[in-house]
Amino acid sequence: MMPTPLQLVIAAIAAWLAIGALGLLRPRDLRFVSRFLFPAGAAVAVALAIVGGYAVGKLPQSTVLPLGLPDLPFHLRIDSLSAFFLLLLGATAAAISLFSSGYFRSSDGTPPGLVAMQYHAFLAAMALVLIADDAYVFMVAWEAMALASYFLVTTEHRIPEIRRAGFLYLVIAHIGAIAILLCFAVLQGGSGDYTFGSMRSMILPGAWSSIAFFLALTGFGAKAGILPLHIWLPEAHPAAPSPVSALMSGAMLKMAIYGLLRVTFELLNGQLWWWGVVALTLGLVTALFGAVFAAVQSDMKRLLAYSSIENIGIIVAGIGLVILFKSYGKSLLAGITLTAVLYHVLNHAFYKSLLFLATGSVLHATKERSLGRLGGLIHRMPWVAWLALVGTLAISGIPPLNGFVSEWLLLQAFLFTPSLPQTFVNMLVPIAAAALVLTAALTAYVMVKFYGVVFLGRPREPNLAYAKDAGRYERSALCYLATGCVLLGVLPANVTAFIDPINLMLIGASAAPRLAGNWLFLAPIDADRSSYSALIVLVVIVGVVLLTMTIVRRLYHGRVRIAPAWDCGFPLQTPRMQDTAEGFGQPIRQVFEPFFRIMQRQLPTPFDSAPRYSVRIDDHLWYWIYAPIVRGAEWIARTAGRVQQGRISVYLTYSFCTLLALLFFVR
Amino acid sequence: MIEILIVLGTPLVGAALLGWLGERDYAATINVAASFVTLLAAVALTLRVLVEGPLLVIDRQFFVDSFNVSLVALTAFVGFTTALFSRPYMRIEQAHGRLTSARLRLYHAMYQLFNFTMLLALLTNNMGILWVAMEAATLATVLLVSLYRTPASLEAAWKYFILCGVGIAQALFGTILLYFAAEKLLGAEGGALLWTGLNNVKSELEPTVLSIAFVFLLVGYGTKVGLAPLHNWLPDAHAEGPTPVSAVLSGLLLNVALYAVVRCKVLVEGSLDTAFARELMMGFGLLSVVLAALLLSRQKDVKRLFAYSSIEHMGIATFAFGMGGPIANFAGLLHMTVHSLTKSAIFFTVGHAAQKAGTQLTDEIRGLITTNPQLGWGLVLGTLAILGMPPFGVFASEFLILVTAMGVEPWATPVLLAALGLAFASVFSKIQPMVFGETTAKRLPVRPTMIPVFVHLALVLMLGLWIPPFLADWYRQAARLIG
Amino acid sequence: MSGVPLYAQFINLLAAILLLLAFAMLAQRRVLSLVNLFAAQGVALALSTAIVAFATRQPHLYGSALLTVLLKVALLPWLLHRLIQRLDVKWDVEGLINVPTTMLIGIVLVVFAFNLAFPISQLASTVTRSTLGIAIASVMLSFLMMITRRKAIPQVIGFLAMENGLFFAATSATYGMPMVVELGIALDILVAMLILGVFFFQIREQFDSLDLKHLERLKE
Amino acid sequence: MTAAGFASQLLQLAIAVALAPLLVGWVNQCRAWLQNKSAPSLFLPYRTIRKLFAKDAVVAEGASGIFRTMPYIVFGAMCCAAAIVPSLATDLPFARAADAIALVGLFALARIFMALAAMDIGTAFGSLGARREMFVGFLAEPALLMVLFTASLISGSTSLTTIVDTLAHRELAIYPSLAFAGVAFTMVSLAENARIPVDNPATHLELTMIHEAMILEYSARHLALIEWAAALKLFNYSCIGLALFFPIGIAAAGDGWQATLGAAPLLVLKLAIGGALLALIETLSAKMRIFRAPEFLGTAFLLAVLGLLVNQLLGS
Repeated sequence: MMPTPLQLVIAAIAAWLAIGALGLLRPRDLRFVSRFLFPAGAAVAVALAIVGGYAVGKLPQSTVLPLGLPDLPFHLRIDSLSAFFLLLLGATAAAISLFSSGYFRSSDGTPPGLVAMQYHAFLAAMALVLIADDAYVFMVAWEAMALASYFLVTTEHRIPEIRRAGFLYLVIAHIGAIAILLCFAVLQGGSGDYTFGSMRSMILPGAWSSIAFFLALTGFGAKAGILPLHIWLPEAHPAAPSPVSALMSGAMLKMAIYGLLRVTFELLNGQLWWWGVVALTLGLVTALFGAVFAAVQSDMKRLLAYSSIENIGIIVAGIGLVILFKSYGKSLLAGITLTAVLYHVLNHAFYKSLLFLATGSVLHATKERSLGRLGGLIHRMPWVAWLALVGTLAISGIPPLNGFVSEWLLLQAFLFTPSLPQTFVNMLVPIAAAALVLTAALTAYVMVKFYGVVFLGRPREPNLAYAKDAGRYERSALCYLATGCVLLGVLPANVTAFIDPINLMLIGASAAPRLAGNWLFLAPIDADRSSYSALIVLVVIVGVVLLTMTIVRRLYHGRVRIAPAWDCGFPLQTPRMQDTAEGFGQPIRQVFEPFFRIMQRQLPTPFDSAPRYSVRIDDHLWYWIYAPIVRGAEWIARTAGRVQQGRISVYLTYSFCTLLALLFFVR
Repeated sequence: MIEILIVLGTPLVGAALLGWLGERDYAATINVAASFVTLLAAVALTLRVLVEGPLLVIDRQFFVDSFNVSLVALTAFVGFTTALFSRPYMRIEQAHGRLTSARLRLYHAMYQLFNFTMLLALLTNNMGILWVAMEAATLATVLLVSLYRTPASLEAAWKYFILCGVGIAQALFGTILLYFAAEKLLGAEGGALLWTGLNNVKSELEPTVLSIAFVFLLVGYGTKVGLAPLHNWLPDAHAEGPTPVSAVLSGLLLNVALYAVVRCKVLVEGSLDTAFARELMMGFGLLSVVLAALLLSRQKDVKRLFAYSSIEHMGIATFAFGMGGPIANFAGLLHMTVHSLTKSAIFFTVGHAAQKAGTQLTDEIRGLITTNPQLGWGLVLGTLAILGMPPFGVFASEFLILVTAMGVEPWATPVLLAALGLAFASVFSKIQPMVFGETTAKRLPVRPTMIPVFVHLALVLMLGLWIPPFLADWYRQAARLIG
Repeated sequence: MSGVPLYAQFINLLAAILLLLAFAMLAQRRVLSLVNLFAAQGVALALSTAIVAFATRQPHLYGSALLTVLLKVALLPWLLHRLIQRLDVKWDVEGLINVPTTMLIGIVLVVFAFNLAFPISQLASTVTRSTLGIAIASVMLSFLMMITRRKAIPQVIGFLAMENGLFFAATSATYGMPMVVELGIALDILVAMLILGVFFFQIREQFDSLDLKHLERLKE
Repeated sequence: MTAAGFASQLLQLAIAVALAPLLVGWVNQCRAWLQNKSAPSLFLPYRTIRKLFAKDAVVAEGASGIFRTMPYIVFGAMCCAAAIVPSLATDLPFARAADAIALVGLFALARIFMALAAMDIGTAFGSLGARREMFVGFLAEPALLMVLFTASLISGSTSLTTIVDTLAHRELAIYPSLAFAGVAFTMVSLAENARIPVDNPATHLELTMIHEAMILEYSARHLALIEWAAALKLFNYSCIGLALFFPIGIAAAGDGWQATLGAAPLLVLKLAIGGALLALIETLSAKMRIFRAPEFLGTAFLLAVLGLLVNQLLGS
C-alpha cells in the first residue's frame, strides 16, 4: 500500500536521526561526513520537500505514536499549514545540506561527525515541531531544536564571543519556551487535555484568549527575534558556521512564525482586532529597527542577521494585518494578506539562505567577516558573486524577482483596506504602509552596501588576491537557491494558487481565484484595480536590453579600450579610498542618530600610516531593558544570599521559628 | 521475604566486612560487589511486589508496596553505580594524597552502612524504626562528610549533625504524638506504630493531635529533605564531603526523607478533612524552589551549585506530592527518579572535573570538552537535563507537575516557571564556561569510568521520550497508593 | 489535686522538676554543672519511667528506666566529664543572649507549649496527661539553649537534653513506646555521643578551640 | 489586447523615447534664458547622444560585467517605465503587467544597478556617488510611492491607467489630498532627477555631485545610453505628474485613435510648461548641502503620508 504523507514525514525524521547517529560512529572522519552524511541528509530533505508540497491542500491526517507521557502520547498531525512549512524546511535544508558537504573543514572546535549529528538532529527537531499535535511533543521538539542549534552555534567554542552568544541565545530561547508552555497551559482552558485537538475545540473567555495570544507572541517572538527579544539574533547568527546561520535564519525563524500562526488562527478561535494592531505595530517597529541597524553594520553576517530581524518584522506586521481583517470579517483581504505573509516567508527562506551561504563561501575564501577588509571578490569568485547578486536584488524587492511579489501583495492589502469600523485603525493603516515602504527602501540601501562592499570595487586587503571560488557542492547549492528566487519571482500566480488551501484552512475563505487571474497575471480583487505579471516585465526588460544591445552593435562599432580609472583625474588612487562599510552607512547613522548607542568611535589621526575609521554601535534596548533586569535579579539574589550566613545558631533559629510558627498556625 | 533479608543483609554484612579489611586494595571491589548483590535482590523484590502485590512480612514489621519498592530499586541501582564510580574516584583521591587507606576503610564501611540504613528506612513498616533508621543514616553520613578532616569539611559535618539531629528530634516527637493518638485505637503494644495499622484506622485518628504531629514530622523530616528554610545544612554537606557521598546524599537520602514525609502525609490526609497538609507541603515546596533558584546565581563552588539545585528539585517534588492526586503523585515519583539519576550522574562528572582541575571553584575549571570530551559532554548534557530541558526526563515530570498545578493552583505555575527560568540562566552561565573554551585540566592518574554517567543519562533521556508501559503502570499504582 | 492517684502526683512532681532543671540548664553558665544538671534530669526521667512502669504494670518500662539510668545518668555524663577533662574546657559559657532575656523567652515558650498541649491532653486516656505539655516545654527550652550557646559542648548537652524531653513525653504521656523503638533510639543517642566525642577532638586539632565562631566560614 | 491598444502602446513608447532628450534640451534652454545666458540648441542632447555613440568606449581597469551591462539595464528599465505611464491615452495593454508599485520598483532597479556599477570600479567618487544616490533614494522612493498611493486610494486602483481614467474622466471633484501629494511629488521628482536643490547635473564639483559621480567612469555608447535613460526618467516623471495632477485631455480606452492623436499637442504643451516651471524652480532655489537632503525629502515623505491621511479622513 502507498504510505501516507505523515508516515513519510516521520520516516524522514527517523532518517535524519539515523544519519546523525552515523556521525557519532566516526566523529573525526571528515571525508565520510562530508561526502556521505550531508548528501544523504540533502536527499532526505528533498524527499521531505516533495512530500510537503504534495500534502498541501490534502485532508489533514493525524496519528499517535506510543511515545512521550503515558497519559499524553505523541500526537502527530499534518495539515496544509504544516505541510507548507515542511516544504519550506525541506527545500531550504536540501540546499544547505548540499552546501555543507562542501563547507565543513576540520577545525579545533566540535569534530565534524558531532557537527553532523547536531545538524541532523536540528533538522529532525524542526520537522517534528511542524507535525506536533500536542503540547508535550511540541515542547520536546521545540526545545530539542533550541538545544541542537545552540550546540551548532557554539561549534567554535574556543572563542569567547561565540560562547557568550550561544549562552544568550539559549537563555532567551528558554524564556521563550517558558512563555509558550504557559500559553499552552492557558489554551487548554482547564480541560486538562493538552492535545491540540481539544485546544481547537476549546472556547476561551476573552481575557484568557488575549493572555494566550500575548504569551504566544512573546514565546514565538523570542525565537523569531521580535523587539525587544531580538538581542540574541545578531550575536548568534554571526557566531554560527554559515550553513547553520542559513538554517537558523532561513528555516528556524520560520518555525516561530509557524507556531504563531498555529496558535493565533487555529488553536485560538476568534481573534480580537486590537491584537492585530499590537502585532502590526510591533512588527513594523521591528522591521524598521532591523533595517536601520543593518545599514550601519560592518560585519557581513551581523548585517544579514539584522536584515533577518527586519524581514521577520514585516512578516509579523502582515500577520497583524491578517488578524485585523479577520476580526472584522473581511476574509478576502485577510486571505490576500495571509498569502502575502506566507509568500514572504518562503521568499525569505530562499534569499536569506542564499546570502548566508554566499557569506560562508566568502568567509572560507578570505577568512574575513568584516566588510572593511573585503572587496573586489567578483573577479576572484565570479560564481558566488553573480549568484549573490540574484539574492541581493531579490531581497531588495526588485521586480521581477521574488522579494518584490510578496511586498507587492502586502502593499495591495494595505492599500485596499476598506474603511474599517475603527477610525483609529483607518488612520493607522496608511502610516503602517508608509513604514513598510520605508523599510523596503532601506533594505535596498543595505543590500547595495553589502554587495558593493563585499564583491565590487577593488580588494581592500592584499590577501584577497588569493581568494578561490566556491567548490562544486557550494556552487550547486547556490545555483539551486538562486533559481528558486527567480522562479518564485516570475511565477507568482502559481505560487499563490499553491498557498491558497492554507487561506481556506486558517481564514475560511479562499483568495486564489481572485489572486491568480490566470497563470500569467497576479490580480487581487480584480484586474482593474491592480495586476502584476512578473514574467512579462522580465521578458520586456530583457527584450529591450537585448534589442538595444543588438541595435547599438549593428549601428556602431563595439570598440572598447581598457584604461586606468579616471576618477576626476585624481592621481594615486588606492583601494583604501573606497567607502568602507562605516563610510557607506554613515548617512543613515546621521539620520537615525537617536536610534544608536555609539560605543566607541575610533578616528584616525593625521599621522597614521594606515588610518582606519571604525565605529562600534550598540542598541539601547540592552541598556534600557536587559541590564536593569539583570541588575535587579542580582540584587534580589544578593539579598536572599544573606539567609545563608554561616552561623549555626541562626540556622537553628530558623528551624525553631518555623516550628513555632507552624504550631501557632495549627492551633 | 528472603529478598528483603538479602536486601538488608548484604549491606550490613558488607559494612562489617569492609570495616574489617577496608584498607585492602580490593575493598572497592567488595564494595561494588556488595552493592551489586543488593541491586539484584532489590530487582527480585521489585518483581515479586509487582507480580504479587504488597508484602507484609516478619510479623508486620516490613511492608513493601509499589511505592517504596520503586525507591528501593532506585536506591539499590544508584548505590551500585555510585560504588562503580567511587572505585576509580577514590583511587585518584588516594593518589592525590587526600585520603589515607584508613580513611578509605571508614569510607567503604560507612558507605555500606549508609545503604543499609536507607533501605531499612524504606522497607520498615514501623514509624519508630523509620525514625531510627533516618537518624542512623545521618550518623553514617556525618562521618563520610567529614572524611577529609579539613576545617571546611568539619564545619559542614558539624552543621549537618546538629541541624539534622535537632530536626530528627522533632520528627521523633511527631512520631510519639502519632503513637499517642493511635494507641487508644490500636492498644499500647505492637500495632500502634505500624504504618499499615495506622493507615487502616487513619480516619478515626484524632485530627488535632495528627495536625500537630504532622507539623513536627514535617519540620523533622523536612530538614533532611532540605526544604527551605530548614535546608541550611545541605549545601555545606554536599560541597565538602567526597563526591560519591554528595551523589548518594542528594540522589538517595533526600528521596528517603521525602518518602518519610509522604508516608506521614498519607496518614494525616486520611484523618484531617482540611487541606492543611497539602497546603503546608506545597508552601514549603514552592518556597524551596524560589529560594534555591535565587541562591543558585550566587554560587562559586560547583558542588554547592548542584546542592542548591537539589534543594530546588526536592522542592518541586514536595510541591507535587503536596498537590496530591494520581497525576501529581505520579509526576512527583517520576521526578524523584529522574532527579536521582541525573543528579548523581552530574556529581560523577563534577567529581572528576574537580579532580582534573584540582579545585571545585567554577571559575577555575575550564574547557573540559577539549581534554576529556566524555566528561565535558556528560556534564553539559547532565546539566541541561537537570535544568529541565527536553527531551530529558526531568522535563517530563516538570511538565506533568506544571500541568497539574495549572489545574489545581494556577497561580503557582508562573511562579514555578519563573524560578525555573532563573535557575536555568544561573546554572548554565556557570557550567558553559567550565565545559567549553581553553582548558585548565590535567590528566588523571587513573582512568575514570564514564559508564555510570552515560547509563544514567540514557535512562533519563529514555524517560523523557518514552516511559515503558510496565513502569507507567507501576508508578500509577504507587501514585494511587499515596492517594 | 484530689482524685488524682498518688503515682500520678509523683509523676507530675517529677515533671515539674524536669522543667525546673531545663530552666536551670538554660541559665547555667558552667559546663561541668551543666553536665551535672543533665545527669539530674536523667535521674528524674528514670524515676518517672519506673513509676509509670510500676503503676501501669508494664515490665518493659522497667527496662527503659534501666536504660535511662545507664545511659543518661551514668554513661553520657561520664563521657562528657572525660571529654571536658581531656579538652580542659572548664570555662564559663557566656550565651549569645544574656540570661534574663533567655529566661523571659523561655517562660513565653512554656506558656505556648502548655497552650499547645492543652487540647491534646484533654483527649489523652492516661491520667498523667498534663505531662505532655511539660515535655513539649522542655524540648523547646533545650532547643532555645542550643540556639543561645556559642560553644560546642553546651550545644551538644542541649541536644541531649532535648532527647530527654522527648523520652519523657514517650514514657510518661504515652506509657512508653515499643521496646524495639526505645532500644533503637538509645543506640542512636549513644552512637551520636561517641561521634560527637570524636568530633570534639577533630575540631580541637583543627581550630584549637571548641568555639563555634570558627565554624562560620561556609556561607551562601 | 486589441490592435488599437497595441498601436497606442507602441506610439506612446515611441513618443517617450523620442521626445525625452528634447524635454531635457527644452529645460536647459529655459534655464539658460532665465539665467540670461545664451541658450544652447534645443536639440543639443540628440547631438551629444549621437556623438557619444560614435566614440570608442573606454572602460576602466577592474570593471566587471555589472559595469558594462548597467547602461543597457537602466535604459531597459526606463523604457519599461515609459511603457506604463499614460502620456497620450490610458489604453496601455502593458500597464496590466506592471502597476504603480511596479513602476517604483523599476525605478529602484535602475537606481540599484547604477549604484552597484558606480561601486564596481572602486574609485573614491564612485562609491561616494553610489552612497549618496541610495541615500536620496531611500527617502525619495517611499515618498513617490505614497504619492501614488494617495492617487490610487482615490481611484481604488494601483494601475496607472485606471487611476488616470478615474481622475480624468469622472465628474470633476476636488481632492484636497492631491494638493499634498502634488507638492510632495514635485520635491521627489526634483531629487530623483538630480536637479537643484538636491543635486546639480551641470557640475563635477565633488562636494555636490551625486548622479554625475556615479557615471564618472562611463564614456561613449554607455554614457549615451545613460544620458538617454536619464532623459527618459525625467520624461516619465513629468508624464506621471501631468497624468496625476493635470489629467485633462488624456484619451480614454474607448476613444479611438483620433482622440489619442488629439492628445499629443496638448501633451507637448503641458510638457513645455512643466519644463519651464522646472527650470524656474532650479533657477530660483539654491543647491542645498547634501545633509539637508534628508530633511527636504523627509518633508516630501511626510507630506505624502499626510495626503494619505487626509484622504482617509475626508474620504475620497
